[in-house]
Amino acid sequence: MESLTFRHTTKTPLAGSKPQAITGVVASGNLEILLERVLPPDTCEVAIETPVSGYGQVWEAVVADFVARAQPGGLRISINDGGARPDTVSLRLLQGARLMEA
Amino acid sequence: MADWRGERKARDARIEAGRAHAQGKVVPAGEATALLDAVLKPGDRVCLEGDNQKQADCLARALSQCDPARVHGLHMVQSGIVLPEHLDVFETGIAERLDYSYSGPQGARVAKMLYGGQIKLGAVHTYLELFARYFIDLTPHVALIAGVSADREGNLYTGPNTEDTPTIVEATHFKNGVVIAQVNEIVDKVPRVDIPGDRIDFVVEADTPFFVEPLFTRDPAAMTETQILIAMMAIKGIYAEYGVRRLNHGIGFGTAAIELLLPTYGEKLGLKGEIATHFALNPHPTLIPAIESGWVRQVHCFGSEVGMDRYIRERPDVFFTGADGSLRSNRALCQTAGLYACDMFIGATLQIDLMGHSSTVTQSRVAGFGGAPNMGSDPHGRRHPSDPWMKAGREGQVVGDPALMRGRKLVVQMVETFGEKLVPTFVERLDALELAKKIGLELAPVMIYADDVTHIVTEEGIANLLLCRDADDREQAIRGVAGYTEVGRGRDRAKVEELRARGIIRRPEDLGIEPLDADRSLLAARSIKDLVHWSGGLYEPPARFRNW
Amino acid sequence: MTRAKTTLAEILASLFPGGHAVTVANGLIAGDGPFEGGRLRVIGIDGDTPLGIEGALALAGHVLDAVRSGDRAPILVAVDSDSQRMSRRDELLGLNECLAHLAKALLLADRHGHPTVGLLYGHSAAGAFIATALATRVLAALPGANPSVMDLPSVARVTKLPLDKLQEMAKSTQVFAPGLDNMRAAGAVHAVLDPAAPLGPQIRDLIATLPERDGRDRLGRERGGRPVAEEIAATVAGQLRGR
Amino acid sequence: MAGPDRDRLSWYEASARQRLDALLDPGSFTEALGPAERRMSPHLPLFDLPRAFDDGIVVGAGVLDGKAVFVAAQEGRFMGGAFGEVHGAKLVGLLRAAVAAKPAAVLLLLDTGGVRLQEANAGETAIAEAMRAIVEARAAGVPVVGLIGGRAGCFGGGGLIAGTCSRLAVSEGGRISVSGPEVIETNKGAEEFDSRDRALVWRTMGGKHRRLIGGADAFCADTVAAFREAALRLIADAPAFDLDTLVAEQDRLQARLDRFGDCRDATDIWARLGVNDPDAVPAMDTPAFEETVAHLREATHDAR
Repeated sequence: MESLTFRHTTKTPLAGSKPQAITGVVASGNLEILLERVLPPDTCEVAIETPVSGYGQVWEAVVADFVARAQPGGLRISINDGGARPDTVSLRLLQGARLMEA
Repeated sequence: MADWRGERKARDARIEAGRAHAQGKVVPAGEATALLDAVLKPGDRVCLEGDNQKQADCLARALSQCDPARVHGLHMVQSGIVLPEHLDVFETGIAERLDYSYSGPQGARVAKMLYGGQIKLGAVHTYLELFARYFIDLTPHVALIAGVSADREGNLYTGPNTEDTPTIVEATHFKNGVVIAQVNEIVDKVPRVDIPGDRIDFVVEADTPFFVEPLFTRDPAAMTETQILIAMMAIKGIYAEYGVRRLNHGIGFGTAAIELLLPTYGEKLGLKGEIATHFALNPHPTLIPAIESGWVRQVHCFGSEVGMDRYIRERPDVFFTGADGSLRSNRALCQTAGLYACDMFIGATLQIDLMGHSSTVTQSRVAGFGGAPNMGSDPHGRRHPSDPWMKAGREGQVVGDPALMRGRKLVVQMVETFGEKLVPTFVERLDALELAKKIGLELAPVMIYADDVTHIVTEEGIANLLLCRDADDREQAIRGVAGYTEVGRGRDRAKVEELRARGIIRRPEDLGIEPLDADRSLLAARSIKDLVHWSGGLYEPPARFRNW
Repeated sequence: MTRAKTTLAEILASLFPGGHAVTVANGLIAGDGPFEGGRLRVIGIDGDTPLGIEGALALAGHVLDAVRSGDRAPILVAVDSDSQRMSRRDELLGLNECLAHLAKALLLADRHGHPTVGLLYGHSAAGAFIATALATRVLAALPGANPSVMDLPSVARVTKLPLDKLQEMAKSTQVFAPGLDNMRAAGAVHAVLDPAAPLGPQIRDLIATLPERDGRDRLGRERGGRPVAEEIAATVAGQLRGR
Repeated sequence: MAGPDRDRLSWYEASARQRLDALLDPGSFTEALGPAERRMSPHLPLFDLPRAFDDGIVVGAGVLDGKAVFVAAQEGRFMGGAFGEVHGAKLVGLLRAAVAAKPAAVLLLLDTGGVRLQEANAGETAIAEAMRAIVEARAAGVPVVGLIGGRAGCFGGGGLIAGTCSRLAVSEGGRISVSGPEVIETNKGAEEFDSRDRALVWRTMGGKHRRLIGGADAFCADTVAAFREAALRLIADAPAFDLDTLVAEQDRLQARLDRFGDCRDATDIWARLGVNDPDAVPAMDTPAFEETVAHLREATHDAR
């Protein structure tokens, strides 16, 4: 298992006030994402546990694009990965952000 | 004085030798090997019928049991290398040379045997190309074919899976060859005559019905959100954009998703009757909802599909059927239809390089092409206009007199940026080139050459290669939809934004598509069972696709 | 490590020095013998026999007869079985119902005042284990007993891990490794009896100190084979009661 | 995605959380030991396997049509819904709490391949604990209703738990058995059980067969709404856990064995049960199947 953590500063906090959400399932090619509104409003942290090692750069790029797009300020995002492809990760992250905005 | 009838005499002699094992034309299954031992001669060109669907498997087994001392050095000219026996004959020396088109499940063994020198390869063809050579320089001496039933005169009913049979028989019989057919049963009267009896020399009553692979069945339950998103983009960004009515689909999940989105997403976009009305396509079970809701007017098929026969029989306005009611398929004609009468081919591939060349070959597998390159190529012999064809032509034309402009076939590669096990679809260099070097192929097994490809669709967006004006445009357009693969991450971000401004790259948001809307609830059917319901119980899926 | 297991005959002789009416037919054990001034009923499986639908129903029938008699006699469930019988027919006819029925019968007997004691003296596995020995109030074992959920070669096949790696892991990780020690550590087996001493008094003592509630998760924590189960169950129950 | 639409949401496709959201009265669910508490498996990392925040089971309390219920939902896609230490202990804790709290019912949304082999001893023991706790809940008058229709089916110890419930609802896709088809094929060969013949698999252990022989009490279309409706019906009609019930079950199962013990295939059983066209059963839609079931005596009983 490989652990990765990325910390970003955002321009804005994520809209909405929902304290917590979870989406996705840990399964082959899939992942679960737990989002918690526990950080300062200009901070986002993404922590990943993955069984597939050596994809740090890909994760970094996926997370950076997500942060730029969603501006998820205030969120601690925890990912249990089951070997998901980057596009699936992006999709789940966006799904998670939308749940928190609800 | 020249003997103008040498081949004819030789054919008569073969048939005479075979008669010892037959009653009239009928040969019991147990005598099949003896029949082949008698009829075949060393070095013969033999066509053993089998493609990506039906297989003359009883005759394949019989051939593999021939005596290599008597039957050896054969030159196999056949569509598919699919059954283990197809390669066994090369191990025993019964066969020596090979010209073929498709090898799905045996791809890895083919590569190994090519590398080991057990097979002397002519070429890996496309279907039409191989069929064409049957009439020029690869005419079979003996053809071993498969049908559903025959009468004692040899009149052959191929059933819904007619496929390659008429082409093989045409080439073999009319040029002094011997045709041996395996059938599931001998009957007094066949339901319809697909091949007249005078073209069939022997009929072997097979011990088991011939095998057919349900290659075109895609279980909607396995369709992912990413595939649905790509399908939505294709429908809105290509089908609707060009008004594509006449087309061919590949066999992957992406095109199956399109089929299942037509009655839902396509309906919502108001596209019914405007797109996807006429197909050169096998009877995909996932096409059922689109047929039932009136989207699809006509389908011509290469072959049939396991479980679809009753459904087809009840939908003669859509499919080509015989007087007996069952489907009449024909691979050569349907490939021709796909090449000349369709405005678009859309399908998947395993690898795409920076120029847009694509291949399904990996370092250890020679999968062959089947028909994709026929459908997925721009036919320079086409002379009839249509709106999509002309629009694509205009987009691609850079210089020259507009009055002399001709159209372009839309050739769309629809891929996810990563495949199974996080293997990237986009690569700097195709594995096919490595493989060609390793096993000494003169021509690398490229499925679709870059100059034929007009669009690439991924979950990240659509790249319109027609609008690219130089090599840099093209490379960055491809990188710009290559997602998080190394190729994608290596993009020039500024250039990609420029391409987006020029409409060469279009993102989901540029098409008005919200990726989070790509949900399985959009599928007209979410399971095989749903397809059965759509068909009114007429579709009878094979056991392995059932969960009831 | 591999000790010779005690045979059923030896067990019965030790339990009932004055004789008994316990018989074995088709691998199924049934009968009783005099015990502590009353009777001890014995059911079970002998000879590494797989437990199928007929066997489960037969054993359940004996247990329900006992409950119907109202005598509150203790019931000993002696087990040296294979796993559940693996066949299409058994599943077709509802093996899951039959095994669950046997377990329910034992749990019912317990509620009706029959002390239920499991005695594992050989193999047992998977569904057969759950339906018999694990459905008793207290489960004892004799040295040489060999319970498992699945043998390591099968685990290797399912988990796609190399067998030697699993064997290595099994030495330090009790939670998945087969065998009596590990099942004891999980809390599934309460006590290991002394085969050299008479079994009657040992069984009597177990009955005298039957746990009031299901404390297998506590044992699992104490013995280290199931480190967190007790606390997890208690936390969940606590959160739900607190509502 | 839009909010839970229980009429459209496929049980088979939905995740454990989606099933619960749509099954219960909106907004009524409170989770115990939720994902944010991160009580994950302590054992999976040893096998280099990813963990889930909830260890593949969601437990808690909610309201079903105004009635307070306890619920547990297994996630069949995480480790095949299998019982590990934490997973099993969460179920056991829920059931034990039910004995004291006496909700109107406990609903078990079973979706499991059985014991998680990486934590086999813990999973096996937890199943035994759960069965004891189910019996205690039932004896305390709390109906325990199993709902089965997920992709993992209900296998191994899960099948035994199902057999311990007061009532079971199953959909066509749901499978209930002890040994799975692959396990039987691996151990006894493809002649005994060809696991790739999925029609055979479903005839042998699928929802329709279980309903026809009385192995399940309700048959549901594959929607959350259908399961909700079935759950409400079954809660209202749960058999007691007592000697009479078990004697009746003994008689019922023995009669089944006597009557169908020589049958080779489910269709033989269905024919003997009095189904007119047994071969047509797999293709029947829900209303037609319900109609068929209504004529059979064996399917409906209190002997569980």
